[in-house]
Amino acid sequence: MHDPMLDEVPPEEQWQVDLGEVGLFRRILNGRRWYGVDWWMVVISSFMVAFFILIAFFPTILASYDPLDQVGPRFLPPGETPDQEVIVQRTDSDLESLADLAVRDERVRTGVVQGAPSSEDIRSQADRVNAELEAGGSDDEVRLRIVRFDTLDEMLTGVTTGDVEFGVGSNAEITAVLDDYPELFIRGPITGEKGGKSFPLGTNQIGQDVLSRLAWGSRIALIIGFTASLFSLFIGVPLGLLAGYTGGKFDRVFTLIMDSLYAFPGLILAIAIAAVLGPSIINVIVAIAVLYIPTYYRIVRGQTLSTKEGLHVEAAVSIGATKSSIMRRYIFPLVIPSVAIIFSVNIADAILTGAALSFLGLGLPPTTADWGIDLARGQEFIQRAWWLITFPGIAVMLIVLAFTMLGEGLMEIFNPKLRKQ
Amino acid sequence: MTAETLYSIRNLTVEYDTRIGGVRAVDDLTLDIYKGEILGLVGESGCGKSTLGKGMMRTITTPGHIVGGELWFEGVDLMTLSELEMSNIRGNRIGMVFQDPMTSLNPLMRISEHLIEAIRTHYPRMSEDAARARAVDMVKDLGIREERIDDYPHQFSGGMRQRIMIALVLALNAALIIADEPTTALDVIVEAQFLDLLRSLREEFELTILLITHNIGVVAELADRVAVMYAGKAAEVGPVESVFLDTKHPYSRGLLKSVPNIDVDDQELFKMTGAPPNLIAPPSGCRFHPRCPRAVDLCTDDEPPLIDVTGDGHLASCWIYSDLPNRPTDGVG
Amino acid sequence: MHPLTLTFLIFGIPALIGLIYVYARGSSGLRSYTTTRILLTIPMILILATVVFFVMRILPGDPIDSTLGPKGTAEIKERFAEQHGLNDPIIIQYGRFVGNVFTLNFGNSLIQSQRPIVDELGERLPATLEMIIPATILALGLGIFLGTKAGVKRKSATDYSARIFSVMIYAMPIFWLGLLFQLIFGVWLGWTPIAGRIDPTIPLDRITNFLVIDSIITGNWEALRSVLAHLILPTLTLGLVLSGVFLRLTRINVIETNQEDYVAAARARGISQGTITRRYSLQNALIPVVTLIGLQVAILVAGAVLTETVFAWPGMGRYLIQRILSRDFTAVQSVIVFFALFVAFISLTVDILYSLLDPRVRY
Amino acid sequence: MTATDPLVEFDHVGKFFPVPTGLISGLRSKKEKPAVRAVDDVSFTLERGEVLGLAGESGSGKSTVGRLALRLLDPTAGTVRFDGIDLATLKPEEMRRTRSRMQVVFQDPLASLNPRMTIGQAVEHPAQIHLTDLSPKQRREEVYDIFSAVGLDPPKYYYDKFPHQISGGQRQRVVIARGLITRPDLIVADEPIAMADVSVQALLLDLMMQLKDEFDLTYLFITHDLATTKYLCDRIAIMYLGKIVEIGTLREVFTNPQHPYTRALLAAVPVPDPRHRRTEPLPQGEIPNPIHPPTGCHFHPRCSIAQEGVCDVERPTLLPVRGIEDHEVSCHLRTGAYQELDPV
Repeated sequence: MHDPMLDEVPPEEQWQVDLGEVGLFRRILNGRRWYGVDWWMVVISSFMVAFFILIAFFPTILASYDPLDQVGPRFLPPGETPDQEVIVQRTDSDLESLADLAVRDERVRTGVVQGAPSSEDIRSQADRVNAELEAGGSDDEVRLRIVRFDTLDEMLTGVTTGDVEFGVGSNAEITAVLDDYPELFIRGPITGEKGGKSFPLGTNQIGQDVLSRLAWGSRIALIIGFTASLFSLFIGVPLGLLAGYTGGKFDRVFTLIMDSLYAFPGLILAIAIAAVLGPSIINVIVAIAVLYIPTYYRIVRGQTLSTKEGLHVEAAVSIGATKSSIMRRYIFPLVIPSVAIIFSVNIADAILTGAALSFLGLGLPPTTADWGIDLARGQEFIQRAWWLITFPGIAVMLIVLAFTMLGEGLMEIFNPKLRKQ
Repeated sequence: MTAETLYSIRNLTVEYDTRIGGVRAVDDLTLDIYKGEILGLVGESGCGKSTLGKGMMRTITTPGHIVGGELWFEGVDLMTLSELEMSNIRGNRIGMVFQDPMTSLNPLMRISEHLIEAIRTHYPRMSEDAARARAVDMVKDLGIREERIDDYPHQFSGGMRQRIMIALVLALNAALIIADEPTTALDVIVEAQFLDLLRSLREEFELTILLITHNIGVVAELADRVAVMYAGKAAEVGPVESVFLDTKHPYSRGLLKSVPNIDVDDQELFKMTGAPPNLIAPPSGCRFHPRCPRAVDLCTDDEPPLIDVTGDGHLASCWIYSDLPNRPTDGVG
Repeated sequence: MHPLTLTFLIFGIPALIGLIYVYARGSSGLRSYTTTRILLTIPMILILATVVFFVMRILPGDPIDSTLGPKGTAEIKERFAEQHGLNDPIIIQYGRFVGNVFTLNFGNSLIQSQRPIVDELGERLPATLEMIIPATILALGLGIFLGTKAGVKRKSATDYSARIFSVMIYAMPIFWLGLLFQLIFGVWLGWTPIAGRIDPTIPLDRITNFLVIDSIITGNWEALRSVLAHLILPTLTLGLVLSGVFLRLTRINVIETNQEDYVAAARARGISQGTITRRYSLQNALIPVVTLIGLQVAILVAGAVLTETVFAWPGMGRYLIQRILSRDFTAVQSVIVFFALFVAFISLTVDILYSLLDPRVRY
Repeated sequence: MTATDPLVEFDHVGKFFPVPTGLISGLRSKKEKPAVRAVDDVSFTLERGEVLGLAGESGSGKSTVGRLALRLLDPTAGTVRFDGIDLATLKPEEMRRTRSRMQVVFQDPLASLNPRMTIGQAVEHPAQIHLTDLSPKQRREEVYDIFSAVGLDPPKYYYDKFPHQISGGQRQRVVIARGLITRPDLIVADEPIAMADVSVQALLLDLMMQLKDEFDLTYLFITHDLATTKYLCDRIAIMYLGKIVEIGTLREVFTNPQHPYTRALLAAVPVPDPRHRRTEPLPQGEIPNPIHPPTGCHFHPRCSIAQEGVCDVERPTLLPVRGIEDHEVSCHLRTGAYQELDPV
């Protein structure tokens, strides 16, 4: 029985002859009208992917600090200038800076408010000054006697009455009530620097800049994503091609192994491998790569099998082409587009798994600037610092979204079944 | 033969938008189907015959849509009906049979379920048993054993399934059956059996059948009247004997003579030049003029109307039969 | 009754009924298909067990050192090795290990508690299941519902929004979603507790370790309320992420079945769009979706591990992580093998279910 | 390889495909396993320069015969000889060389062309393999000549086109060109025009006739459409459920059909002439399930003249029709001992 091409939408091939010369770029452009959302998905995701790759290569674009240094106070909310610890003293006191106290032989009475971090900050500042003095050869030393007052007002009245020589407190709180104490004025920040730095995404529990860690984190994520996917691609694809084309025992054995691995929860396997190998970026990459070999294997084998059954391969055999040229020219080029699509979705999965491993504490060494680790550390302070878990999470989601949308859009465009309508 | 008209298509135009532009699969087509006749709709792929079938049922889905025209059926212009009113007519008054019997039935539903569902959709008041009884009668009428009514579609052969499709139409006493390439997917002998069945059913149920096919032999064997379509328009319409033996339109002549005929020895096949037209930018005037041996300037300028050449319903859209001075001459062949 | 056996009963019985139906009423094709499928799961489990066994052994890091830590003097280590048969040649250890796998006795945990692992699992498996089951139901319900809506009305607003939702959810790291829910519903709004299975102050005696069931049996309504409250966030987290996967699967399949001839034929018979979507598109689309549910179990289990870590949920996943971090060798092996059995069992049942659904296979 | 050897010879050839069953039944010994006898004890010869039509409905095994002739499939029984050589004895490298002398044209031109190769490359590839003495430039000239020969003018225009950019008819011309470039002796055409439109079919049939003389080819023309065989073939074989039921010259088979199935087929073919009325009664029922074919003569359940105890018991063999040379039929009532029982 025969069924001539009865699709009433006239066969495209006829006017393709005249319109065949539509330029590639213009065809991509007018593709928009036809593919709709999928076209937008691919375009937007390609820009996002490009952006992340750019940041991975040049993190300093966003990161103004080294991700590991402590560059500001701890738990500084995003965008806020730090509430500095300042010295408040009587207008008539001639105390210039902390160093002047070094010459005093007895302890200097310093007023602080009960429970504020000021006592700790002033003491660490004093240590810093003493270290400088000692380095400078002088054996003078700043010695302080910390006097704790219940409230800020009591402390300020203490300073005015001279009960304490000077007081240390939060700049914001003191300036708010300074008018009631005309005799007092704010000398300046205890560290001496002018105006505290604010951080667009705030600082974490050690005082590291969250934004810098995000920027450097993208480098780790992409390294894991690309290398793991390439690793599984270079093993999975050739195996899949060979199994699909040659069939027989080779195919049966490998398919059984790959199917068992495929059905097994990959993350558990990765956890086991990463845990035993120990935290290092190579081990994480190996663990994730092993996970995705079956994915490539299964899809490429399936594609090869269906292509092999195609008439054009049988025709190739009939013209006397060698096995290798059939593989190279008749099967491989038809399988490649789908490998590209799996590759992009696979990178997304690899990054997700990498972040999951570090979140579980099994991935990278704790010091590396990695989103998973930031999320894990952030969870402990979820009540206190919401931004610690929010921004790394958004970063992971955006990069994974970019690669998945790229894969999803391309899959929709290349999938002949869906294009039929 | 001034029979009563069952379905009258007036200036129907259907457009598909493809990546490369809008395509008029059916372009301003006017055609009447008389009550109780078998009208053969024949043409090559891309000529719009299948679209016409779907258009008559208003089941064209994106990317196609009906741009204009009227569809008069039993005194009502179907274009004015709401989707709900239209779905009452579909299946109940107009039935459709598709090409590939293998995929036209829901694999997860038994044959009885198909039939009962169709019957109760249009006659909700009918009880389950009554519907089943009617289904059993219908199936027996079409030569399918009663005990097989509860089997699943995959348990039937191609020929059997096509009969089940007919049963689904007849179960609702549809007045018009639109059969879109009903025999194309069948083997020669089963195809012949199916054509005999259609002929006997037409008598028994006074059916009107629109037979859409590319197989010119099938049309010659079964149709009372035939309409030859080319590039979305009707090239020639008329009683099957006068169209086959006294062909008027140059395209129909070429088409009907390029089919191998098993009854003719040492046959000389007619070889038509050129290829089907590009429907995005169809040729000006008569769409067949680039391939027509008789074409003159008039043909390239304006479109020929459908003229009644013989006076008794044998129409052709070709300038030869107009009375214009600069019309093309009709050397036979 | 040991909670573990109870859990096997809850799952085992329906699977057994399905199996009996297949062998009683199924066609010969179906029977041989099922026997093949069952025979195939055995090598599958064997392969996984072997992979796990050797992954543990050949990779660097001496388990005994890391377990006993610095205080492990030479002869303590020797006695410990002897006691756990770690000195026997590899082949014998492997033989014993495989024997254990098939007799479901996992030996004892290597470290301090030395409790038989089966008891440990008995406590933790019900916890994991209590979260996985509602999550899967949510995922299936939401995924299939949205997937069908998107598939039927292709290139419409619902289709695009459903696809954006599914891609976003797919890209959402499950542990981050958990943290977000904790932050929003736990910390800011304070509607739900953010960790653990039950409010520690409420006494509840454990019978099956399925706290929902236990609190119902013992009529302890206050405990029930607390248990349900604790269940909300983890189920939502795991359920939403999984629903993205089912949504995509259903959508693609519904689109494909919508293009089939039998849908056009039904429409030409005047069948209402509602019936067509339900009986023609969805039913046929569900067949491939059911087959793929078996494969999604792997994602489900992986998701559970992460959700348990975020919500401090004392389930199998968290137990595995703790055991790995504390280098408890045999426990890790047995949990992983247990997961393998769980995955193999589910995909086998799903396959049988698939063959019952599709008449072309049944007859 | 003597001059008188037929180009293609099938000697009691059989091809059986095992029916896929589960693991368990797979373990049973090989012989009991049910197998579909796609081709069952087929013998015929194809002379040089001849066009043999192989007609039959679906499941008749005609395509399998075509693939066996090209050794795209290996026979389960019997031998296939090409120009006197038993193809089974050729080593893979020798077989590859022989392929230049036998080419194939499939039904679906789009599916038989590699979508990723331009049609110029597709046609040039066989030349690269077999015409090794030509330089790349000479090879390209060769492709241009073949393009013109099959009516793809101007050749340079078509060289860089992809299959999806040309029409169905043009694609089939490319497939034919690919077969001709190595100047083969045999072309196996499996439903070559079935997917084309009526007008294009006529052009392709004419092209094939013209190329047969120009390149002195031999065709094995496989089709389900008997009308086309009448137009093209010298001899015709009718196949049913894996067996040849009738074989003879075109005139003989069309004017004096012997086998009931052939007569039914000829009667069933729709004739493009409204005055035509069918005379022969149609057989009932449909083609039986190939896994469990009917006993004796496979056609007996549907045959109007089947005799109890004869047709349903013994398997008929292909025997010459009495008094006529070059016309054989496989029916008890038309040849051999039971001829006298013939009711007609």
